[in-house]
Amino acid sequence: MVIERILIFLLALVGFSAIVGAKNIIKKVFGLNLLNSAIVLLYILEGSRIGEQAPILGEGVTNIVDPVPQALMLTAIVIGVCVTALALALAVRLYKATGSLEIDTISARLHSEQ
Amino acid sequence: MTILLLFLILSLGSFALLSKDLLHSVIALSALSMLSALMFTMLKAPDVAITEAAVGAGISTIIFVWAIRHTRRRSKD
Amino acid sequence: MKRTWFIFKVIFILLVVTLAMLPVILSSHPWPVASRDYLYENALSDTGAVNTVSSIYLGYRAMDTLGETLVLLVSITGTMGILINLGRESEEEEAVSFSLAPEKRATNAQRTHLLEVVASKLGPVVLLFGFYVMLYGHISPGGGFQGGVIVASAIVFLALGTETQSKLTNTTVLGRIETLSFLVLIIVATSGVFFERGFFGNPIKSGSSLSVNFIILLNIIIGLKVGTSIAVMCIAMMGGRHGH
Amino acid sequence: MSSESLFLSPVYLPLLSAAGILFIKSFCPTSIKRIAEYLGILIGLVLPLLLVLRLYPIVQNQGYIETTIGGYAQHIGIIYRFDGMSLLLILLAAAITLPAWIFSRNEGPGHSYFTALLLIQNASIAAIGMAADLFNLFVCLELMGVTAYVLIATGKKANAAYASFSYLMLSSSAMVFFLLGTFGLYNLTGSLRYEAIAMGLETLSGRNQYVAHFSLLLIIVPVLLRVAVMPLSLWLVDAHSKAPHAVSALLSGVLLKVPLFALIRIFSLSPFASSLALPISYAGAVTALVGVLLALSQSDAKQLLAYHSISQIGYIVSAWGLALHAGVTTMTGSLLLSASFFHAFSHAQFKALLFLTIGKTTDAAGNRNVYTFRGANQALRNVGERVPLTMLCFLVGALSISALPPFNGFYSKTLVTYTLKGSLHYTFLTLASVGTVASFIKLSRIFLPSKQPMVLPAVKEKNRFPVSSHLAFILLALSCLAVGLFSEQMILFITRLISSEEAQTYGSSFFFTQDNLIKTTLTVLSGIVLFALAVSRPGKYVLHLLEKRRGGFTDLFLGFATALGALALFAW
Repeated sequence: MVIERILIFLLALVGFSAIVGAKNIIKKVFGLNLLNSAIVLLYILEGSRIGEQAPILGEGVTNIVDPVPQALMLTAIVIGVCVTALALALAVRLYKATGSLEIDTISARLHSEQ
Repeated sequence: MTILLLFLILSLGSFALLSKDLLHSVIALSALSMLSALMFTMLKAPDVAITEAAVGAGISTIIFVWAIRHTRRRSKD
Repeated sequence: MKRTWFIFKVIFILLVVTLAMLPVILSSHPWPVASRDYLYENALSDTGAVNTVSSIYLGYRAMDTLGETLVLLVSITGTMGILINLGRESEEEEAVSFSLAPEKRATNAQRTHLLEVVASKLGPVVLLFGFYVMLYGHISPGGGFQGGVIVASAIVFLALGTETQSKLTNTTVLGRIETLSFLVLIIVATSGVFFERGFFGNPIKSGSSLSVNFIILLNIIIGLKVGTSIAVMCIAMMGGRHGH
Repeated sequence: MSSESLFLSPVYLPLLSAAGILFIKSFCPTSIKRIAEYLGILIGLVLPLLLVLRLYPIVQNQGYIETTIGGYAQHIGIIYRFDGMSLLLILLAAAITLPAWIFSRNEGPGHSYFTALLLIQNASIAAIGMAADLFNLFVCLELMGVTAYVLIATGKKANAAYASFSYLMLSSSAMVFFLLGTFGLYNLTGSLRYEAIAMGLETLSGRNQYVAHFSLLLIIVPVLLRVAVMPLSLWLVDAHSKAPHAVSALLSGVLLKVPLFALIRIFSLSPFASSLALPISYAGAVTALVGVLLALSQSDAKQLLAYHSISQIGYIVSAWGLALHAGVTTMTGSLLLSASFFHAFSHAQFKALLFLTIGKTTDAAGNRNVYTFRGANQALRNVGERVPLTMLCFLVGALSISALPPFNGFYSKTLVTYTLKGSLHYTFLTLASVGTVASFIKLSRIFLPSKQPMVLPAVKEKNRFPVSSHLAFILLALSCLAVGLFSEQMILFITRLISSEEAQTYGSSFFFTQDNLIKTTLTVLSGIVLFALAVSRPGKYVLHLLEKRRGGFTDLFLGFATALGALALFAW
């Protein structure tokens, strides 16, 4: 149980380190994606600690898992992909403007333009 | 079993960030999404699994591929 | 020197974040059961949906779903705006076209016969499946959003597969469906106000067997909205495609 | 209509009109489209405000109105609670959005998508002000954030895309931490409702207490990030200075303050959270001083204004933090909170005015450098302005922010500093107001006539100065003046909404005491001295060194980590 959480935590950490440390802006967006999936995994994993059946009521269903985190994560996944799309569009725009994907080069070129 | 899947997910994620070819990273990420969808079904969350499969392996991949086609495939780090 | 300083900064950030996150992630508190038990007892009678996730997603917490749809709308608007700007900026790239007129389509060169046959045959099937997922969200896994995404991919298949433009892959038509369904979604959400049931209230009396229709209706509208808007975005992206 | 549907109208009416605008845009020809936009603004922005103001007596008597969205059981549904602060936030948003929208008709990104985005943003602001549910707050904050990213990215230059990208990366990764904090609290208490969380947190013990503290921390820091208190404020400068002018006005006028006042409810969840208010208020006081020093060192006009936003946010946050430290329900607490909101409101007005006028002026001349740009009036006349209204309105804004009577800035700043008297914050804020005066003398120099005849770009056609810009300027300038003149009623209005107790009146005899006048005169004089120092040779050297320091992308996260770490240390 603790091992699973630590693995998820490592996934989040890997994602966050890419956001902070990667030079390539598309890799930064990858990192954001990973960070998001780590949190989704955490919610779903912990939400299924109670109960044994999928939360679809029907004949013989008595012991369902907690459906609240699942519903929350549907929203979170969608918001995550929206932000990803926007970030990538911005990244493409930055590339077209500066001809580079490295964050430092982009920033330097934009500021020298001023 | 979940531990194994999580381990795979973690290594795919690390691969996506370490690979110098961004297209490989995208494929790794979409595989990661499929694995998490598998994990969600095992964890009794079919709704989330469908969403993750449709969104993570579907739309995100399309957008990522689009972005990479418009920019450069190689990454320096 | 600069490089070491950079690495030092990154390590510091990661360390702090680790310290802040670990107590929450490693907390050993047992998962609460109160909501689960409440939903097990009441979800079916409150909203009429067998799928409890659906009854939360479109019933109890429909406000979140509305917010999520709005986030999608705004981000797709922003992405499209940037796409159109990109198209304007590069004059030499005449291939950038959002109307997908066949002669202008940059993808033509990359299309193969195989892709056309497979995509055009697969498209309708996927479309059907998308509507199935959309309509049966209240009793089985799935729902408006998921179905919408599948519908979007079906539309993309059709756009890839057919040489000529059909009504289904015309971005103007899709855009119209999108705005129409968005308007209907907001009107349906507000309708409760006039039925004395409050914002996002189910205008159909709860407890009756008809009350689930509200969720089905919301599923269809959200599905159409999501499907068309994502399809418009993807088609615009494909139209602007040109390899290096 | 029941009061429940009445107070939710700021959420659904803007959405309805946004949907209507988009619908008409895609179906109908252009002529109707414009009418639809005007109608949409009327229905989505003005009407809900009027409806909500009708609830004023109810809020004053009962304190708040509560409803569950969709009429489900309280236990599981999303609760929206309308109280005085929600009303004030809706008022704030509408008061700034309207002039900004009018300005954008001719100057900014004035297409119908922009109008729809503004309306959606206003709906999200109203929802943030009312939500009493943690996850719904997350969704609304994300919605507000996404609209902000998109609005910033509508700027024509690639700089705007960079600003938007870095804000997006920082803010949305911070929101993931917010989600983690929500996870922690849900795990501990089994609910997302504020009341249930507060009750659940009381019964915790031992190690779980720590988990609760860290979860709260993970929730509070991302929200403070949007407010831009000092270590978290690096993103603001780029975002505010690169965005289109109308958007800049909105960003610093509304979007900085809404999360701050929404945070009050989260702070009331646990006594631990309110103990965090004190360090945050100290951070605010430091922010006020450092922000103004950095503002003084800028050469870019809009960046100077952006640093000023940081500095003024410092004022607001320090009063706000002390208010929460004292407890919102106590006498001092509610007075501090009212002062804080009053300053937020007047800052929104004059800063929007400044951003719009400076934006218009610098666009007319094509020069944003404060050191080289002179003869702004000539440049404006060149684009068709007959009467120097822009300069007059700019001066109103500059006098307001320098806290001179009879404009609103004088009253709000005096009230804030009065309530803070005797604390360490007072010293910081007094020093900061000296810097404000100095930096605005520096900025006002652009309206001096230029010595050499301006080499003006040849005007292609005889264009007329857009009436809509003047209308927006005059609207904001008059409201600055009006809030100043009717400050007594305004303060009464705010305090009555914030606390139910009998409010004290602060008339002109309170503001125009000998002490205050002497202090204002001294501030202005020392501002002039500081300005003289700043333009002297050594002063210029120091300021140039300060300006050179520009944070990179990683530094944004460094600020985030520092804030998180500092508050975590405090929690221990």
